[in-house]
Amino acid sequence: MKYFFTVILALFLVTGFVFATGTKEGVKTLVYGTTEKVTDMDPASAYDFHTWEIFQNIYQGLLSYPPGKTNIVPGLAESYSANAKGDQFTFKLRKGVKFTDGTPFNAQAVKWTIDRVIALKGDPSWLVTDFVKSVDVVDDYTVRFNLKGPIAYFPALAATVPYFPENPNVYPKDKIVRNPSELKGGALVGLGPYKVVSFKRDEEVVLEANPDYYGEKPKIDRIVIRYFADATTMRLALEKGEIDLAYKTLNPSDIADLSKNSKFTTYKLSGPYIRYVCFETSESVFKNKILRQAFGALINRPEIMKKVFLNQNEPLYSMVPKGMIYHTDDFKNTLGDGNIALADKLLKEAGYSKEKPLTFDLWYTPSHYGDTEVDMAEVLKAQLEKSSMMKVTLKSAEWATYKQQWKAKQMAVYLLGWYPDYIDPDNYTAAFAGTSGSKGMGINFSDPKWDALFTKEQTNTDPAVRKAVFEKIQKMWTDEAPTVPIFQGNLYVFTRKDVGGVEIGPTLIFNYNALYFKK
Amino acid sequence: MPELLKVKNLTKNFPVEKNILDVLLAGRKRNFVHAVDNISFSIMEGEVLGLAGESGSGKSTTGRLILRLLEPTAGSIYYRGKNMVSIHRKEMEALRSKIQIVFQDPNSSLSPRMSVGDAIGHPLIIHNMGTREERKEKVLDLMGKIGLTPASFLYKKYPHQLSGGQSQRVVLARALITSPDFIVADEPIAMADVSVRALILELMKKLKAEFNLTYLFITHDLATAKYLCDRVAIMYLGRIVEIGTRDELFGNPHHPYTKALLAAVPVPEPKRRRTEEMPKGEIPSAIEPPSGCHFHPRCPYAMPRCSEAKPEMRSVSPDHYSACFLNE
Amino acid sequence: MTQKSRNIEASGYSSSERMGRIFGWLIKANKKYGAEWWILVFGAVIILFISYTAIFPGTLAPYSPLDQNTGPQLMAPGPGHPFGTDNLSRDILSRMIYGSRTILGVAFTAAILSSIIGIPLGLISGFLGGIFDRIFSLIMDSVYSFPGLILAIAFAAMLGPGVVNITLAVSVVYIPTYFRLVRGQTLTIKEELYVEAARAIGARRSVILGKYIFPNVIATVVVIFSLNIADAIMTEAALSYIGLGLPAGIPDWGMDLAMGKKYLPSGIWWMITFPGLMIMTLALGFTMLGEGLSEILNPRLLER
Amino acid sequence: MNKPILEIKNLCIDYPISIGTVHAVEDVSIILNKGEVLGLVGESGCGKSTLGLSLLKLIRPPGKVSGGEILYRGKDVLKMSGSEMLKFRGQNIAMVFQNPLTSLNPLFKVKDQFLETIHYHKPEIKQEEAVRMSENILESLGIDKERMHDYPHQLSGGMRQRIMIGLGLIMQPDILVADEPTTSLDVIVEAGFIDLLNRLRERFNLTIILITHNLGLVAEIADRVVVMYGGRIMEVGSADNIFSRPLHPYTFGLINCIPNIELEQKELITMPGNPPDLVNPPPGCRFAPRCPKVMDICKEEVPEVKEYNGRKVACRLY
Amino acid sequence: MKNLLRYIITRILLTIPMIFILLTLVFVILRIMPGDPVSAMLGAHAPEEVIEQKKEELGLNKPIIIQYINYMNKLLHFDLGESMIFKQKVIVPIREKLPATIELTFFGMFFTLLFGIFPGAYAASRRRKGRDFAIRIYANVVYCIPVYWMGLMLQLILGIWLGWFPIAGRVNARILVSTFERTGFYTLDTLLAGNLYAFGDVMLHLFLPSLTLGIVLSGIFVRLTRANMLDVLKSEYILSARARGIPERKIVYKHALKNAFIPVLTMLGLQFALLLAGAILTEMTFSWPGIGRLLMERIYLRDYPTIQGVIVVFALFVSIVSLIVDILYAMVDPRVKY
Repeated sequence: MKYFFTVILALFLVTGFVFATGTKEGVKTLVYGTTEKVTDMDPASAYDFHTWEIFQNIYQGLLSYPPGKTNIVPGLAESYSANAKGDQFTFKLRKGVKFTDGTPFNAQAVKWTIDRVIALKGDPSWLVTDFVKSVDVVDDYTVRFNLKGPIAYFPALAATVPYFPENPNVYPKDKIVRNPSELKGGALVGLGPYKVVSFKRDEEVVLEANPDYYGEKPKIDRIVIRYFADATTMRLALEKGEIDLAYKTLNPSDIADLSKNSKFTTYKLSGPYIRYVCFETSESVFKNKILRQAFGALINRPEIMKKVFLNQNEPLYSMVPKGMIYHTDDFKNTLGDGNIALADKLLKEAGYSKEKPLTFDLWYTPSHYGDTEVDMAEVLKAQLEKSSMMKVTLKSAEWATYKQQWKAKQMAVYLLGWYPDYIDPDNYTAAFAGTSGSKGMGINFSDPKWDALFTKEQTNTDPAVRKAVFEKIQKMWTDEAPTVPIFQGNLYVFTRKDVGGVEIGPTLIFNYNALYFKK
Repeated sequence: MPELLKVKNLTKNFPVEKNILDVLLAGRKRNFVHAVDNISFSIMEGEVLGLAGESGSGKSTTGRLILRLLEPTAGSIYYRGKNMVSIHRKEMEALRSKIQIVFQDPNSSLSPRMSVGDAIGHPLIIHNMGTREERKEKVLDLMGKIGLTPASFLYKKYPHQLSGGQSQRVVLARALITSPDFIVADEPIAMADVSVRALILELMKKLKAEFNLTYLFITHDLATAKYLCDRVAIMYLGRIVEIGTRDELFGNPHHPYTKALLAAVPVPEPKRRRTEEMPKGEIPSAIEPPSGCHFHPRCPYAMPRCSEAKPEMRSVSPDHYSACFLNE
Repeated sequence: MTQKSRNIEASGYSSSERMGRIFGWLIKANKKYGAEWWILVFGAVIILFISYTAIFPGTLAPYSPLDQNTGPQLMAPGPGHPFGTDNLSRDILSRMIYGSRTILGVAFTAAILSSIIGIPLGLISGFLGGIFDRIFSLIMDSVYSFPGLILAIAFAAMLGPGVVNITLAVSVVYIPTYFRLVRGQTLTIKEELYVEAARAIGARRSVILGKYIFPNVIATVVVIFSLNIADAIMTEAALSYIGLGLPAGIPDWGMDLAMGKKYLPSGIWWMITFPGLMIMTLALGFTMLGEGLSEILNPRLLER
Repeated sequence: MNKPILEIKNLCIDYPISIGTVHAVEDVSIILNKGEVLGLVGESGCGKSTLGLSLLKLIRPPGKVSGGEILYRGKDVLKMSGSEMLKFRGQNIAMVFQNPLTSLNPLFKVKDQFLETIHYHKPEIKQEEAVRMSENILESLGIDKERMHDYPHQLSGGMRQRIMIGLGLIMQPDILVADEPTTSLDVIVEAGFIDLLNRLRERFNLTIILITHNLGLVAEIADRVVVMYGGRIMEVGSADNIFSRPLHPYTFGLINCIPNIELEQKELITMPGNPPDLVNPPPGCRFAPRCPKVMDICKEEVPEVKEYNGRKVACRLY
Repeated sequence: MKNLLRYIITRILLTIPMIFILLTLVFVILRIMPGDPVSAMLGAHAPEEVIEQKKEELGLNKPIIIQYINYMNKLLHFDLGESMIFKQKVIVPIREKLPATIELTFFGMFFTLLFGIFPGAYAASRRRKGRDFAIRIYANVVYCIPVYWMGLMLQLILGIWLGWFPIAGRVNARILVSTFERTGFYTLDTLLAGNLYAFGDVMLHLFLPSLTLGIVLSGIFVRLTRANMLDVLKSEYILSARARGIPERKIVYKHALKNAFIPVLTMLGLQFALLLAGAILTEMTFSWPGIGRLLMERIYLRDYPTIQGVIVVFALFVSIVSLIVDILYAMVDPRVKY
């Protein structure tokens, strides 16, 4: 038995040190670390940023965005045209493009793909089904989309992942694919610059340059996406040189440390992601808008940014994020930051006092929004209790429970976050204060006057009219305060100094073929 | 002398546990340890009956069966003509004020967390005898009689504070407190030190006279049996092989096993050499006892028929019975 | 000596005399039990001290555990902040002091809860035997042989964070521990000669259970109770550590440890060192108390 | 008279415990001659087992010899070095313990335990030779040599006790110390065992120290008897003398307090009281508090072991 | 041999009720738990009818008892069902993650025995001396160290400050798992693939987590081995071995340790559950992609079938280990009959 122990101990020490410090692999590879997860490896089903990012690199849209830009350029379509009414779009396809197995890329393939998306009813299928009535094959290299109505921004939709043409001989028609191994041929190859050569869920995805790509060959032959279980591990891997690039999502302390490290290049991206407080406005104590205002007045956004996020995110004073059209800073002007005097006044008005404080539970969800959520809740509690007329108890629930609870009106105040479905102020406002959207969010705010304004903004295409409406809505928001904005998120990318070509624009599309090693 | 206790065809089998697979495969057919195998005897009032044998002969089981601490598999036990096997448990519990048992190990037959007074007095509480003061008085009185002195000092002691002899006295006192007329003494001196044995034996003799007791005295030591008993029964592997009055049994042993036992008893008399040949081997397992006469594999006088048929009890002389074919 | 005169004497002690007496008693006990005695005393001292901080945190803590303005963020241990500050500039020492209240309360209550369910069940199951015993033992053994923490996790996830909920989750896990121990002891004691002797004097089953078996079982339970609190402390902290314990706003060692984990790569050692040390020390207190007690009360118990 | 093989001189053994020191053996001197069987008799706690263990320097800590010497053929056992001691145990003195059920390592076959013993004493002996030696000794003990391949649990109690003897005798020691060898055996097996001991004694020219509380056993086999009480020797004498004319009141009590199957006794001799507390022993004769013939001086001064009519006794009556 | 087979079958039969009871318990806990997989997976504002439809699809709107019977029925056919969140068989992620956990627990057990048995035996042979006392203190302290804290401290000291060992994951991010992976046991796979560099790296990654687990659990074994050794050393066969002149070292390490090891072995089977619980915490601390992490993730998502699947696997794991332990036991101890 002693021998057994000795042998294994020797294994640890000898092999561990001798071999691990010995040779190194020779192949030049870019290793990209992330804490995200791949969902379904199927454009008809995946609906998250990271999986879309991979698809954007192994597939091509009919139209696409150049790296870092927001203008739409031709992709697999050489050109497109719309009819006069704007409800028919015709795409002229690039000729001579072939899928790896020799299947030609043509109009039939485009129609097959769109039909499949419609039939499978995956999560992102609404991006197709809400707009597209049917697809016609005009000839081998011409395809026509018949829309349900005129949609001016259809080219932007056509650049999204569900519209990416797939190889009809590879994807099964009637089944959503989760892993590449379920595909015919077992490999995930599209018409994009990269192909997936190996896929191991939650461990690694290996991409290699696609030799059949019609465009410019990528500068890096092989990209390994390495999945980390937590930010800390990823940070250490970056520091130890195990990965070349880290993107999404690091902890504030890691971001702060890495930004100071001269070995790395830091990219700061302003994201469309916002965080805010929701109130249940129909039944809870917060149906009184004065209390909501008081709550809003007590929040000290710069302090939260400083303490919890080390100033890596921006304070937000409107539900419409900064940098987006029609944004105004109304909350800053009316309720302010940490405005204890105002809050006390409002609370007194509502009949509260030091002896009879407003007592309520503030809900948060501890893991859905990352490790900082607990800190934010703690800081919020402290800020709220700066008014002697408030007594806050923190309560938390996991995401699945959280959602049930807001539906059941069990939470009076709770913290939420928002990634937009589409980049428009409408998606940041009507979704919370419009009667139907508000109900889904558990806010249960309903006001015909507001609903009328939302309808006006949604149907009118005149920018001046929309501007006026949105400015009015943002002003009204500070009065009714169905939600109170807190901050707007930034994203950080860290690379080793020798990596270049990180170009990520407001669309958050990350084109790997722009990456290169400086030499 | 009237008959106090009569045991008739008493049998006790203990099932041997089987594992689940065997139960599933072979059903619930079980093996048994045949601890007591169809024995009969009776005890007269005021008599001391000795039950002797090697360990594993079933003598202690017999003692427990008489108090129904174990439920007999078959047979009947009559106490003053009443069959104790068929009466209800409650009734049996009540009857235990009249029939008592003293175990081999006095230390473990006392709860470590009950004081001497409580332990001795507890049977009175159970059988609802007397008031609190009366009970205490009775306990102290009995403690005095039994030599647990100073009684009021020992009353509050706990078992671990007592010496071996004192513990055994406490056990005796507990057995006697409800004034029983029959006591099963299960090797009461086996664990005691040599010098204490005599004290307890003498005490038992004294108490017998004083309280008009009847004993079933279980022992492995024939010398003690000879000293104390009026009649003696010898057990081997669950069966009684020989029973008779003291003088008969020791003076004229009949069964080869009895003879061997007697010969094996060491005597404090130097250089007395054994002439008798000792039986071969050791007592076999009671799960599958030998066929016929259980003793035949070890018996120096074994005949072919001994392994075939079970010898019946037969009279050797008046008041002396033996189960051996040599008898015929 | 009569009872009365002893009382008069006892009340006549001056405090220093009494201290002397206590000290003398300690020395005497040390002579009698040796090292085990000091293990017990050491454990008891830890427990007493931490209990004191739990009951009167205000007398020792320099700050409120929730105060976010005690100094700079992530300050290393130094003057004013012997244990440093955390990322929200809260004083870690104060959080440790107030946190003891949470963990002690939860662990103690959980241990009591599981014992008041497990002990009677084990006692009755072991004593009655038969099919009732078989079913109960099967259930309890199944649960026992399974990693308790996983069950606690399942329960904690079901109930959601909160002091009461976590207490319930922890207590459920330890019911089988008591059940098995008490059942085992009951089975052993049931076979003791003195129980047979009790039957022989005509005692009913309820009397045997109450007067002969229970008092002898309970002695072993004391030891297990102490060891069990140590286990419960670690389970509570583990649940908090993986985020299933308490909501924010209640100082809790396990949660502080989890918070500190994020700062590990930045080398912020004080955020993980102190909460862990506290958990360990408290658990050690109860373990040592338990071990000391077991060696003194029942030397064979731990050698299962 | 030839030179004694073993001589114990003024041996004292103490056990320090938490509440004081137990004087387990006090001032004991015994002479053992080659070829004789010495019975060491006393009740439990009289120090007889401790004395037996001390002959092999096997007293469990914290017990220790606090005085006196044990001379084996003139050499002091207590001063032997570790390796000398290892040789001494087994080659010169063997010991057999009370409980045959627990005296054999349950995880090793009988054969392995024999071979191991031989190996550590005589590494030069080859395996086959060692096996043969073991078989021989087993046969002389009346055990089938096939039993060599059994584990201890497969053997009966009597057989295990014989194997213990075999293990003790395999290196052909001069002295066999048997500590209560038959207490856990049944009467018939016990009788067989005693017969065996008598045969072995003649065959191997053994010197035996039989430690027991059973006077019957001693009477059957011993040449000389030492009676101990409370850690001290009360009386030493030939078996005949001790049993027919005991001098010491304790010896007399011991012989007559148990029923004798050969006699018709009306009443047994009883010795009231308890064995002495060895931490705080009575100042005088250990037996004084229980002695029927006690005198005042007995309670004050410890009596010396004196010669009396060619016998030795520690009592002031003589 | 036939007896052994019978014994194994018996043991497996005995495992069935245990798994059944645990599953029932977990099933009930999960169903009365607030939150459900549908709310967890659908977007923040999925319409009510979609939720209902999804529930219908997954059979969540049926009475619990029907869901239970359906599940048990599947299980009887060795089918763990399909995840409710991800459209895949439950067995798939379990098969992917289980090897990591097994590797961790195996090496953890190795360290447990290394740091448990030898110090325990040594302490017993030096009873009541300074070193005995020191080892006993070690056992007590180590027993009370929360495994996750031990992990964090080792990470901090050996990983961050000294930089000797990697502190998370199973292998360097630069080494492509796909180049060697076959069984999922990386130590084995790297050797099979002949990639010694990767093997070394895997061993390095394995070192801290398994050391953590091993040290923390060794406390119990020190205590147990010591107590058993003390018992054994007191036994008459040790005394008689001494009386036969067998050297002390042989007595301690051959005669006594082998006997003392038997109860330790039994304890190992019992303590394996503890090892698994520790493994979960270690997995959380060291970002170790085992089934413990899987369980935690899926509990948040309320993925009922996967949670149940993991529980079944854990229970099987425990039973298999205790079976192995029992077989070993029978090999060591000739007295045991099947």
